[in-house]
Amino acid sequence: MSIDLILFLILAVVAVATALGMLLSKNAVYSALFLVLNFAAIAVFYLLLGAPFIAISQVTVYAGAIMVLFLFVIMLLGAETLAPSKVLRGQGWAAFGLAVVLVAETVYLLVSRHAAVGVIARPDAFLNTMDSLREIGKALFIQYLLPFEVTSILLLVAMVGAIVLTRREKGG
Amino acid sequence: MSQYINPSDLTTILPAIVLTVWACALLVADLFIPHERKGWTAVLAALGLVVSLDITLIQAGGTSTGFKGMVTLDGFSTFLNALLLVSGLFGVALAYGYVRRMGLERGEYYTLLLFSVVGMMLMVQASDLIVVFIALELLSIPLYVLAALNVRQIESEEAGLKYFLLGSFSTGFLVYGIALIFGATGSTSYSGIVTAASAGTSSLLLTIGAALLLVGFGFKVAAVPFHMWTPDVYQGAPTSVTAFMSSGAKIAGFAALLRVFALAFPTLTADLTPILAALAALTMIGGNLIAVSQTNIKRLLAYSSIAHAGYILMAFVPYGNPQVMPVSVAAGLFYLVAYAVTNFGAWGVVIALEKQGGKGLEISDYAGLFWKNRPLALAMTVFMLSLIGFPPTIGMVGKFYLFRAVIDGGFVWLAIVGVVTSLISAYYYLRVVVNMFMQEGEPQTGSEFWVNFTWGLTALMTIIISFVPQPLFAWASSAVLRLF
Amino acid sequence: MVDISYYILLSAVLFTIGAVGVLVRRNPLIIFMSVELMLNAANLAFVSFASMHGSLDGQIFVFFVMTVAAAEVAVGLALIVQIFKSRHSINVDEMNSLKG
Amino acid sequence: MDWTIWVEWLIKSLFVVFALLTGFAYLTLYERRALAKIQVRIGPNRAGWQGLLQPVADAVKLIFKEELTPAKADKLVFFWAPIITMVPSIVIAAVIPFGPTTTLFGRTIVFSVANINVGVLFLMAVASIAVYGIVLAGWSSNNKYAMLGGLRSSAQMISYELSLGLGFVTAILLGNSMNLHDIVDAQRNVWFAVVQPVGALIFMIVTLAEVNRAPFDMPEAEQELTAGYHSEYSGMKFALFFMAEYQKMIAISMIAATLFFGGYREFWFLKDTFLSVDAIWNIGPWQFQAWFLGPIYMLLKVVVLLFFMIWIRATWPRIRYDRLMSFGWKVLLPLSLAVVFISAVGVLVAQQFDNNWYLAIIPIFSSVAGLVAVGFVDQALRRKSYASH
Repeated sequence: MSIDLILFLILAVVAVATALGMLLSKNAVYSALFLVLNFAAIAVFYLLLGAPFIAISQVTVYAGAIMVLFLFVIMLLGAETLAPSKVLRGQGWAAFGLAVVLVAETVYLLVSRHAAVGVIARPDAFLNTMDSLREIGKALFIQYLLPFEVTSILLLVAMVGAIVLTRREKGG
Repeated sequence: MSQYINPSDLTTILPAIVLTVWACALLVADLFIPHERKGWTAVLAALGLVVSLDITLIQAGGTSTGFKGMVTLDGFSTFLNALLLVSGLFGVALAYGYVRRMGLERGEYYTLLLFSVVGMMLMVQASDLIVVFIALELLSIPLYVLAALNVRQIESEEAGLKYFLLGSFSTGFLVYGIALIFGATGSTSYSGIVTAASAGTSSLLLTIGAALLLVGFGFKVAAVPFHMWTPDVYQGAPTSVTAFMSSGAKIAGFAALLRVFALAFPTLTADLTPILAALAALTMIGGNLIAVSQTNIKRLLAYSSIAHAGYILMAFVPYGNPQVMPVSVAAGLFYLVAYAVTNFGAWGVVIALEKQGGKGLEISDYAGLFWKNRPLALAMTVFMLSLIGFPPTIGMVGKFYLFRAVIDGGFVWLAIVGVVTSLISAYYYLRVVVNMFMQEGEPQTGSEFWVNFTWGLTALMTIIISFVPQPLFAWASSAVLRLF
Repeated sequence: MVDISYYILLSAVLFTIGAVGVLVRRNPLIIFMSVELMLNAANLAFVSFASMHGSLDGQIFVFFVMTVAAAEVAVGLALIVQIFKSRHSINVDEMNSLKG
Repeated sequence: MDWTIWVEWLIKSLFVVFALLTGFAYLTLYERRALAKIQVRIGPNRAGWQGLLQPVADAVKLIFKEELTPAKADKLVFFWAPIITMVPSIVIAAVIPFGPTTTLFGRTIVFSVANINVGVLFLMAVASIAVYGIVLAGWSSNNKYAMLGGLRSSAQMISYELSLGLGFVTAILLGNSMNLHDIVDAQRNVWFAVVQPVGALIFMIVTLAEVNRAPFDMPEAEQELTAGYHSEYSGMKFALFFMAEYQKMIAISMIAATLFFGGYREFWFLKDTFLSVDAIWNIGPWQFQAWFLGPIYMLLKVVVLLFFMIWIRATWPRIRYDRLMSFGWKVLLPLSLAVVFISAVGVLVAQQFDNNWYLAIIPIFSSVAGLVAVGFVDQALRRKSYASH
């Protein structure tokens, strides 16, 4: 076993354990915190995969903004503990079936594609990837200009939507 | 030629760009429109839609790709963009009086609606999965907000939340599907996918990816078994929103699905055709059977819209057969028009009868409508017949084309399922008609010009197009041919 | 040197946990978090595949998914806050003003 | 990777941690003495000469104080919250360069713990997770005041993070790099605070809000919230919050110095003299670069910036919370956007004409934008409707 593999396995265990922790926690605050840890673990995976920009964006956007908002709303509403989970209308069985199918699929995927997929080249100096950062910038403004611009409209719409929902019209 | 942006990029999606700019300007202009005169916002929004529709029609016949192959302008997109813009106009017309009557009047209603239409148009024109994904979000997020707009009614807020949660759940499937497709082919553009797929590499990943994509879209177009959210959301949302989203979101979803499957996955026919056939059959059976027991007109129409998703899905089933496919896609497009027209008409009638606080929505509230308001009752009858597929209505013509295409493709059993479920559906649609004619009752009807206009116009269209369907079908066929 | 399929397997497991979370939990906040987990699993798959193909496109897609997730969170949390303000309960089970 | 690189990392990390810890200790003394002078008092001067041993006395007191944990508190989170607050305040200093790249003992030494090329993004990431500690402390205490403090701080920090990020963007644009070493080197001739004075000013205002210092110290406003998020903390756990606050002050001053005030580089009037960090000194048989001046210049700049923070605390009243939020969203954010836009245009024009004098349009136009913003605030305050929504 190489060091990389050991590192991967440790992080993978952390990622799965925190995901399960999120799923099983009774307290929504704990769920959110587990999810933050999970995102952090995934950010480390991004580093290992040679994507430092994505890794840092992951921390900034998910851990730094999205999950803080979640925590904020949970605390604001006092929604830490809601009534224990009740399984509705066979959704539990649906979930179980889905889980079995997806896991079977992935195992099959793993076994069948094991030969075909490549081994990741070790991202030697992931600390020195200014070039890739420039490449990402260029890609965003040349190849992916349209999605980039549409995303800005999307953010505008989300902002308008959130304000429309939470702010009542005067006298309305 | 600049490496960043060219005039041809802009003209490819010109109608969408114009509408976006218009919506942004409207957002600002709305601030200066006093609260009592929000009708002006509606008028301005409608004007924007008309301008965009104009440009779309002027561009008809042109083909181009833009933004490094991210979007395509072709007959297919022109046809559907025109349909979407007309749907937007109907959406504004139905909302105009309704939102004021229900006390929901806010300028942002129309702005959000315009942004949603922009998302739909981009989705129709997308030729890269990344654009499909973002356009899907752009069309969905305004709809989540609009569905929850009625803060006085808890049903509306819950509808918004349910729609949102299920919608983002389906987005998860969509994104994972795109990830797997990207893994299998190294590309997210349709041309890249099909190039890699015909080189014959790793079709399993691609198949799973396509299936997950189908799940994601299945939620959006409300196909059984991904339909659970539909009745609640359609019932809870303000009716004008429901009318718009039941047509617009469905058209855009099916359009993107058609383009993706026809252009990107022609190599996966063997794997996907049975799934699609099963999905279509399940959706028709499920939607129609549950609709039988409904007593609320909004829920009834919700299940009816699920069932119609099944009929439209039939158009996808023979997509791998190059001979039948153009006809079946044309039939699908025609049916989308038929569905949109009929659907807006039916919801228009619902709006005409709806009262404050969710009253006037039971089927029993329609009792005796014929004796009270004959034109309205006759229009509703036309729409119900069209939804059944009974002559002389556009629904009948649409079903005829669809069944013919499916039989040509060799799926006779599916056509039989379609006919049988249509017969089942006759039971509950006719119950509404019987109620209007045979029962005693004192229904209260509102009379707003634009609502009357909508149901009147759609009723006329439903009948007239059924007598002369050829031009429309020819247009749909030409649209499809240019897809390739 | 870790085989790329391990990463895909991990992302599939995370995706499954997220999907199960959506189906079994009733607290909309946790359902929503599960959706975020699903999106993250997809992102992990994207970055792995990008590194396998040696292209940046996968990373770009992740960038877009993150932005979209942020937009969704803004609207979703606004919806939840709004419902809570008018109901003081956000349990999906108790949402019985609409029949299932 | 040979073992010496580990030694180098170890030394540099120890240096940074040591600098922050002693810096914290003496910053408390510095603040108390400076506040006292401003308020015409004497301040702590008993422990040691001029009170220099005061921090030691404080530390001993805090260590031996009893630690209380509220009965209904969430024990686990309550325990971890101070630590979560503390760690980012140290980690954020890891990418800050405190000397020029030089050759020592035959190796090229880079004077920052981690010379990463996405350094600015790293700052952003760490700054954005710093809020967790405070929020969790507020929540886990099971105390309404603490909770409100936590909520306030999260809303405040998220809101001001936007302008903070735009401040980073300004520096990135002017420095044409995300590497902090490059940004500092780009200020060889002129500080970015001169090129973009409004950007620097916004950045400094925003950093005050980010570290919850007066006049933005809402989360612990004592008249309203007792002590805010750390109401229930005592002893060593409280000390950790205290440390985190002062370390954040130091770190954020270092960042401001790096991004806008030339970082470790000499003052402009010392350029090309023997006091420049690039100068080569010849003392007897030895010839070496004056790299050690870098940390000294850095220290000087940080001390001055810290003095401004203390000065503001001594003289400004606390802003009302709703005004704080509207100031962040309605004034600072649009102004930062304008500043970023103006900077981008200026850089582009300078590049097009290949003449750096065109950069002069940046301070001119951004000053105009700043004055317009001040005018709007003034108008709003006159109408007394500033806070109304």
